[in-house]
Amino acid sequence: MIVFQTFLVLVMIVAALAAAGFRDLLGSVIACSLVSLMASIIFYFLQAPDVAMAEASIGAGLTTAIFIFAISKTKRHEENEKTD
Amino acid sequence: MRKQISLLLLLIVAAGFALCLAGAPFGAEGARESRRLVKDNVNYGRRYVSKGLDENRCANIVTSVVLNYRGFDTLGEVTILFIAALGLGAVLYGRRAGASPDEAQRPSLILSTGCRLLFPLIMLVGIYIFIHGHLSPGGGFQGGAVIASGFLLICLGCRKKKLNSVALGAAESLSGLAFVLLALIGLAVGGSFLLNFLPTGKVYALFSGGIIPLIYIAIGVKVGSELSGIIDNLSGEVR
Amino acid sequence: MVSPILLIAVPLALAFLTPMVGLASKSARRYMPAIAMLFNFIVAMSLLPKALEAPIIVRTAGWAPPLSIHLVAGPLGLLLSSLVALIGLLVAIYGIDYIREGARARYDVLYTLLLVGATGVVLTGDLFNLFVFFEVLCISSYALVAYRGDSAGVEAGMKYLIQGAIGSSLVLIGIGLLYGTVGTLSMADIASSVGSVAGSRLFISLAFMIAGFGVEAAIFPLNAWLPDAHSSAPSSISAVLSGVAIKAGLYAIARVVYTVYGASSILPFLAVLGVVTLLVGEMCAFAQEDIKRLLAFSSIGQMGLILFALALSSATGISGAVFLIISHGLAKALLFLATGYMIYRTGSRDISSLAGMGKRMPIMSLCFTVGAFSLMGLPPFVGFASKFTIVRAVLGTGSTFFITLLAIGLIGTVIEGAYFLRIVQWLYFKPAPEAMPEQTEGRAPLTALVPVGLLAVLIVTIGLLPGIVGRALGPAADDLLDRAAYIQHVMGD
Amino acid sequence: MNFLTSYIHYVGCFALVLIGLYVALVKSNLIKVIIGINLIDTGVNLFLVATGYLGGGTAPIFSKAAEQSQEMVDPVPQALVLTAIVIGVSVLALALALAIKVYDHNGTLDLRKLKGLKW
Repeated sequence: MIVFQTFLVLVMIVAALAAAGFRDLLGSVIACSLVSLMASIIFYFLQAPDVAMAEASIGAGLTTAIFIFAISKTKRHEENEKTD
Repeated sequence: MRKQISLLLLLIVAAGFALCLAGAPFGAEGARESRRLVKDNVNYGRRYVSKGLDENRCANIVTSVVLNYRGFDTLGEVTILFIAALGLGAVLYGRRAGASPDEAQRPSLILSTGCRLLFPLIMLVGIYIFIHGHLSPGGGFQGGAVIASGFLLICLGCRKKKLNSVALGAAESLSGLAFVLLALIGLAVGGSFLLNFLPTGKVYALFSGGIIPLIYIAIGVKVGSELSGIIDNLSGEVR
Repeated sequence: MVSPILLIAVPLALAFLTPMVGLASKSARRYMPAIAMLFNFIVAMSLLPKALEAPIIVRTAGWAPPLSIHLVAGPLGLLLSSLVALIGLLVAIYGIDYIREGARARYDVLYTLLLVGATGVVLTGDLFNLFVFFEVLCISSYALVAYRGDSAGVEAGMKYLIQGAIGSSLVLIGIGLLYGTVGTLSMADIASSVGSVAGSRLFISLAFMIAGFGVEAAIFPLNAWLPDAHSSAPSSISAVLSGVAIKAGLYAIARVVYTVYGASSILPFLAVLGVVTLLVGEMCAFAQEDIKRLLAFSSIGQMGLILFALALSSATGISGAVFLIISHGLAKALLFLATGYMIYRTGSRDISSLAGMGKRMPIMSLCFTVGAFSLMGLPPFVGFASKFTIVRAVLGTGSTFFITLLAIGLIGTVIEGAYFLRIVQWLYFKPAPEAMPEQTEGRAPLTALVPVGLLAVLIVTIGLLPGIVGRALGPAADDLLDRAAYIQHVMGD
Repeated sequence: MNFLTSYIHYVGCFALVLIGLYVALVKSNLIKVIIGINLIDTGVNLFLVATGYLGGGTAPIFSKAAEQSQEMVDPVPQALVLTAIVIGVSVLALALALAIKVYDHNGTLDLRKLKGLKW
């Protein structure tokens, strides 16, 4: 079981790094929702089913939707960093 | 410059956090053998677990903590969501809905029919989750979020539909008022805000837990309508 | 008897009710914040005499204190919540006519909730509950800063939100570390089991909390948001933000440092931070040409002075700090309110555009001058009494360290005098530009003159008779200093 | 293995908080900054729940089958996290609304190109 949890944590960290690294904001948001999803499964393993449900529905679901709405009204790509 | 300062701050936070966690095991696990955990009446969490079932007749101890022992926090939290919904409306107020070329593209019949069929089922699941919040995992927040996801489906699937903002606002206000009034009745009856003044019934029954299910229903309606309002405001003019 | 919890519950219920009232009558809705705050002021004042004898402990859900969330309506809490209600009431009256654009319905609700948040912060006795009300306060102020939706306001709100959100996360980490260590959230219970800040875990959690609350309190390295947010918000909001909101952050720091941790070892550090904040704020204020930015920077300076006084750890020092919180709250609210209509009148925020205001808006200018003189610490006004108490407290400690810091801090006060005198000079002694078209729409209505006038009267009255407040200051200082009594009151025997 | 059982969750939340702080402080795109704040929130929530975890404990929900469970995990941090999740989503929604408005006014989300204020 602990091996599985370790795997989840590793996936979560990789997804967080991806969210930090992606130039494409949409990809970044999807990675972010993957982080929330993994966190929600980890919550379940930590014996917190209430929190797992809240995180899955609010964190992974609604948050992503709100982000996508916001991105659709602004710009999808991060601008180049090389100006400072 | 900003980058260097940020990295410095990051290092400080990292070092501090790591230092704290170094002395493992931390938290409840670390306190397992210590006096604070062993004596039920000293530790918070232990006390709730061992006495909570008798005190509130509420099988889900987390619900009992959220709505009874720490119910005042929940009132604040519901207020915060209310503020966010209002603030979002205030900030986006008067924003011109840009005429978007996509608007002409109507959703296909299959999609919109599917959405209309699915919507009541999602509502039902949401309502089930918050009515059974005191018996099983879940509750007002989770159920409210599920209800909001139903509205999200409507927003995405049938573009023409607009939510009735007056009804949403009324649901928000009235459910918030219901929460405060239930709490104030406790103050009037037993001299203590949020007092569980109703008979608590038998554990595991649907009608148990006194005012806890009532408050969770109010929270469910409130969270559902507020999150739907947020979605409605943000998705208003999807380009 | 009335329970202090009504101070939070009733305005909250009224805020929830406001949109419903708005459906029935749009003009009735404007009065809702004022009604809520009037209620709060009456209740808080009526409870204050009782709280001066012993703190009123309010339990929620019927469980004895450490088990459930409790409010501790001590002298300090009730004194500050009556201040919140008083400023809130006057600014609410001012706001009835001042706010003209934007989503008016939402303004009223958000404004009430901001003050509910501030009241909750000063009354609660539970650490996580403090965080929740702190968030109520912060989130409503983010929204209100951006209320007008203009470019500057939105940007300032965004900047405020980002820094504030990171700060809140730090506070939450601190609370988590503390809970993991002691296993309780009630402040009195934590205080009784912490002993002193010895372990690195406790120290780090304290550091996280100070950093997090410090963002809202605008302590030196964390105050980048304040000048923008306070100057871009509508003037009525700037008044409550400067008069109430930042004080809540400072109160949280003081409560955590003194009551929860009993951490006297970091007080000298806080004193130094306070003086640095004072100097930075005053120097930046001196360089400003924009009147609202100037007032905002001056708030930073005053916060530094209050933090310095709080860090003195003596009864006189803390009474001086509380007194300064009161006097600065009144004076800064007055200045922002008066400025609001002057800006409407001239259409510009430049100090130079205030030329000749003394003739065009005599009452507003007179009140502005009263507020400015009070902030400078000139004798007949309340600012003098509070600053004098602090100076006396520092001399009373007899420590070279604090006296040196005070000497450095006095430079800041001199700078403050310089720039406020400059504004007063513009108001009265510069000829008004003749070419300026006389605008009639900017004329201040009665709803603006009454609060501004009342604030000026209060500043003079308390300045002449400091005993009105003075009686409550001593118990308020003890409330913060005397940990053992606090624990004993809350936990019983 | 022993290290893993007692530390793995803390490693996860530690990494999330740091990555989130890095993104929020260093990146200059507004939406990216908000993503960073979201990551910090998730990390802090994970940390809080992990503090309440007891090895071998069960979820704090009674059922007819297991009337008197021997050990349940601490319910208080879970209650706190429920609150924190909702606070997090509120801040996030408000932040995104502000970001949309900033974009409306300036046509960019890049902090370095916002001329109005000094960031």
